[in-house]
Amino acid sequence: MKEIRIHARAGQGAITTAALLGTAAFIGGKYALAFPHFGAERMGAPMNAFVRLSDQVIRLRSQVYEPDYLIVLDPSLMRGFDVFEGFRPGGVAIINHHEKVQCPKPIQNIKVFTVPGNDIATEVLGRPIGNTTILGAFAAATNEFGLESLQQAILERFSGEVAKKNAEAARRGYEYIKERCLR
Amino acid sequence: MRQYLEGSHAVAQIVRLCKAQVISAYPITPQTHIVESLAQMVADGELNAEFINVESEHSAASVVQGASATGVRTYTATTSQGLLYMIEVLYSIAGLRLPVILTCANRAVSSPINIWNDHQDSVTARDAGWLQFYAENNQEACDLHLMAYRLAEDHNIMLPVMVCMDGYILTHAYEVVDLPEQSQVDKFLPDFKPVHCLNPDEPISMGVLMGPESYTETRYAIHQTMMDALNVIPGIADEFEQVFGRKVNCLIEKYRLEDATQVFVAMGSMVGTIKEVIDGLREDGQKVGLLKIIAHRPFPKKIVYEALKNAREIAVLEKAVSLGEEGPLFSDVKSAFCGHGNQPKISGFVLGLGGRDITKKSILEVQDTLAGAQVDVKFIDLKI
Amino acid sequence: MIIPVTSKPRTSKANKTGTWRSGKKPHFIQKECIACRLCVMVCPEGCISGDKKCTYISDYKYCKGCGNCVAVCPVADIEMVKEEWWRETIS
Amino acid sequence: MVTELFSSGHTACVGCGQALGARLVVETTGPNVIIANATGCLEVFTSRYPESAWGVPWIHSLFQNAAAVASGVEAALRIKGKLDQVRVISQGGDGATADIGMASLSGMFDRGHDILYVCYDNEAYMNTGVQRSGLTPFDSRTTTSPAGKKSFGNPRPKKNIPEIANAHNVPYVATASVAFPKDLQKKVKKALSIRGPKYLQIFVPCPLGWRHDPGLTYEIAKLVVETGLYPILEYQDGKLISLKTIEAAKPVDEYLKLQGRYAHLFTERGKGEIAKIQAIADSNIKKYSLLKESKEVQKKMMEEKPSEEKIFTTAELSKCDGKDGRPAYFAYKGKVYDITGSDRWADGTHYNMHFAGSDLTEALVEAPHGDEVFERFKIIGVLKM
Repeated sequence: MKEIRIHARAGQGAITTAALLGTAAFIGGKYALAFPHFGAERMGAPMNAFVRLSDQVIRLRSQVYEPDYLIVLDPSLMRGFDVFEGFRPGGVAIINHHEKVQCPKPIQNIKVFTVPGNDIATEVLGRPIGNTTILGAFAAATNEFGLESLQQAILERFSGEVAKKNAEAARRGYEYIKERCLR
Repeated sequence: MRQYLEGSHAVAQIVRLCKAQVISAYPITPQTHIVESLAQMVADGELNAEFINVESEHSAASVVQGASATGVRTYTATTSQGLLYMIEVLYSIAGLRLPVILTCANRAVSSPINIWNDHQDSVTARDAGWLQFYAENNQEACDLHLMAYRLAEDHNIMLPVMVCMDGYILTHAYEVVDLPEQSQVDKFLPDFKPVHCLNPDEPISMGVLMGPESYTETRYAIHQTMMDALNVIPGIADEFEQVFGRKVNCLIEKYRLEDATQVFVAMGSMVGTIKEVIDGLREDGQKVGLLKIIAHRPFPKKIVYEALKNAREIAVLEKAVSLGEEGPLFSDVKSAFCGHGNQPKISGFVLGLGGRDITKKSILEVQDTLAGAQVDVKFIDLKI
Repeated sequence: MIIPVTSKPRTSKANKTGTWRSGKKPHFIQKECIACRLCVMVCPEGCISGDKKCTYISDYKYCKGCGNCVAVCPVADIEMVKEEWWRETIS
Repeated sequence: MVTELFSSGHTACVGCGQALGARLVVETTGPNVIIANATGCLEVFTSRYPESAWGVPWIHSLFQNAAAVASGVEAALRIKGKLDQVRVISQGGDGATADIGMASLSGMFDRGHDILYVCYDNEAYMNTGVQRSGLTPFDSRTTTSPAGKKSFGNPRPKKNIPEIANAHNVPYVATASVAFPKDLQKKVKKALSIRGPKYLQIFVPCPLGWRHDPGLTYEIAKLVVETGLYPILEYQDGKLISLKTIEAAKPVDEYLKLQGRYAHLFTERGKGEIAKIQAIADSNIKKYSLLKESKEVQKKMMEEKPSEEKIFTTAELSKCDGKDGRPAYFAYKGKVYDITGSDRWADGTHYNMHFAGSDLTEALVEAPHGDEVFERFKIIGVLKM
């Protein structure tokens, strides 16, 4: 079983991102449990969403304390918050930022990919919302599910132009990792 | 058909498939996604129902009381403060023998106000004459709603049913859920035929004044029906399996109990976490098992005893406590051993109140305490 | 044993909501200001202060960057500016 | 000075109108007040343990009983003989006031408690995620009155709580908007000067629920009044004593198009619905005679104006706008002042907000100064009613 923690602010679509990730894994043949850590959060306040992926039914209901994967949708969160808490050795982190980010703690053979999700999204969607781009990058960096599963999940969730553009944004995120980071 | 859905939306789909005709809704976190998706279905013409936006939970229960008394299938959902506010109407609905179905998206109770999960709300309503089922996951929540409608409208029962699912942990969790086809539900769930209802053709008076000479028997009748339900449920569960092709447990579920000496007893979503811990302990040779209670009312006392009688140490874990005594489930489980020899050690544990996370460590702390002297009320993960 | 369900007054100030800004903040030019105090009145956080003309400023520990002060200023003496949060310290 | 009665650091959404409204109210009441607050956004974003934004004694009731809890507070103060030093406020959102709390509100009015009830009207249940309430406007989209193939959103108009309050013979009833903060604070002061139950309903935009830009809170709170959709009224003992007039009613589209909750109306199908909303605005304008030059308004508010000096009609006054060498006059409470040549009125405009040739009676309420600044100007006539 793999555990994922998503960091964002309320209103930035962390739950939709978790649900899309879960749906993509489900389409790819896995079981997935995606759930928010809801507080009485107001728009703008920091919050988390969690996902568990596995080949069997997922029963563990607690929050994620030692994530295998990290997704940080809003880099400004990293100012007052240790997003890398409990990050497992060998883990993979995807940070939505246009500047290089280092993990401040010495954890063995982790990979930290920074992807300019918002910039790519502005090109493709016309708005700086990099969630689906980051999911594309996640797919490429972790191989938990294929790009096609993710795009199908996006097409099921959204409709019309928004769906097509987000699917394209996901592909761009996927390519960004494949070309830049994994060569 | 297997789908990947949020728990609230899965339950809303089941209510649509069961063709509820009058739905009353008053918003309260974390129940809102259920009534919101029902509202959208009605707005899009996918569900032919009257969707009533009431001004409070007291009225939410009152609206479904009126509609059910007029012979239509109803639905409402609430939690926490809303459930407590409508409790007098819940007693009235049971007394009138109206088959209303209510989802409780379990949440802590004020004061202080807390919007996260525990079971303090629904246990408060356990004496009201409603059947109460607790779901471990969203598949079970869906199946229990299907069973709820069938049981409530069965002329041998004719009692309202409350399906409890943990707020946020289940209502807001996206999981794989197998939703049935309309044809399957229509086969399993016949149209609602009321025993008595408000109808000018036969203008009866309902909920009349009954004095000392006749009131007691109405209570006896509800209690007797609850006991009968214990025998009716298994039969309907078999029918469920024939129609939907999978088992549904409505009373209890035994997990690795066969040779268990140490047994955990619990309700709701924490059961999943306990099963994970049990598998780990079994791997290093410990004889540990779990008894999941699904029906808290009627409480299946006999089969609980049969399931636990060989255990040496029993830990009852619950997300509620009757302040000034002990956990309500703990009291119920202990009572199952009355009149039987060689009592095992039974300890009561309270955890997960107000949404405090129940981790594997919490369960192991329960096991360590269980090894020691018997305790009635041990708060786990206490910060004092 | 009593655990009070109470909070002390004004303790919300411990919660620096300035970190909520994401990319823009109000900049008080302090040139045209006529001290009409409309900005003070419409700030949802109540974190703008000043007394004489051209002395009004927002407390960036709390300002969430909503921009209503910019909308209300009759002499356009406040403008929204991009905020590079890497360098900006929320002191 | 950073405010001490409602401090920063509360967790309201960016641009929250309700936070603004609550701050303006409590800054006016001052420290000697006890607040009973219903469940809702305001309660949640100001009182997350161990913090509180309140600088006054404050208690969270439950959802439906703020007015009843406040009645208890008032009774206790009354028996302790402290009711003239410590005032009582009961407050909640539109749902807490007009739906679930209606019974306890009516009870409080009926018993005549010395309590100011403040309703922050953001037109839906925002704390639970934008569900329909009794004050949700017609055709506005919420999650329990959604737009769909067969629906344009909320099918019912807003309940009229001010008139329900008047029907209880409440001595003071008023509506306000956070776009007119001085008017709002003037009404809070007036309410506290009166004994017995008082009702104040404040229009407070909600960027999250109405899906508008957080920077537009002030603008939207102004536009709703200028379109006639939210009459700003003031009653004493059931009689209308003041209202905010509208220069020329702006079409409702200007207000609606800024908000995502009305986006579904800006479609082919939706056009007819916008006309229905315009009709609501028009009926408000007619019913409360909100338009500036409608005669009844002038007469009702200015009867006692006899004078033998030069009489100016509105038309004559509007010519004296100080432009191209013309004299610069303005009217205030029926008197006409000569401000020609004043450096603050260069070519007839004052900080590009006010213009010579017009009646500034109402505008002065929002000004940062009182009418003492007019003393140095000569009164040269009277405005004809």
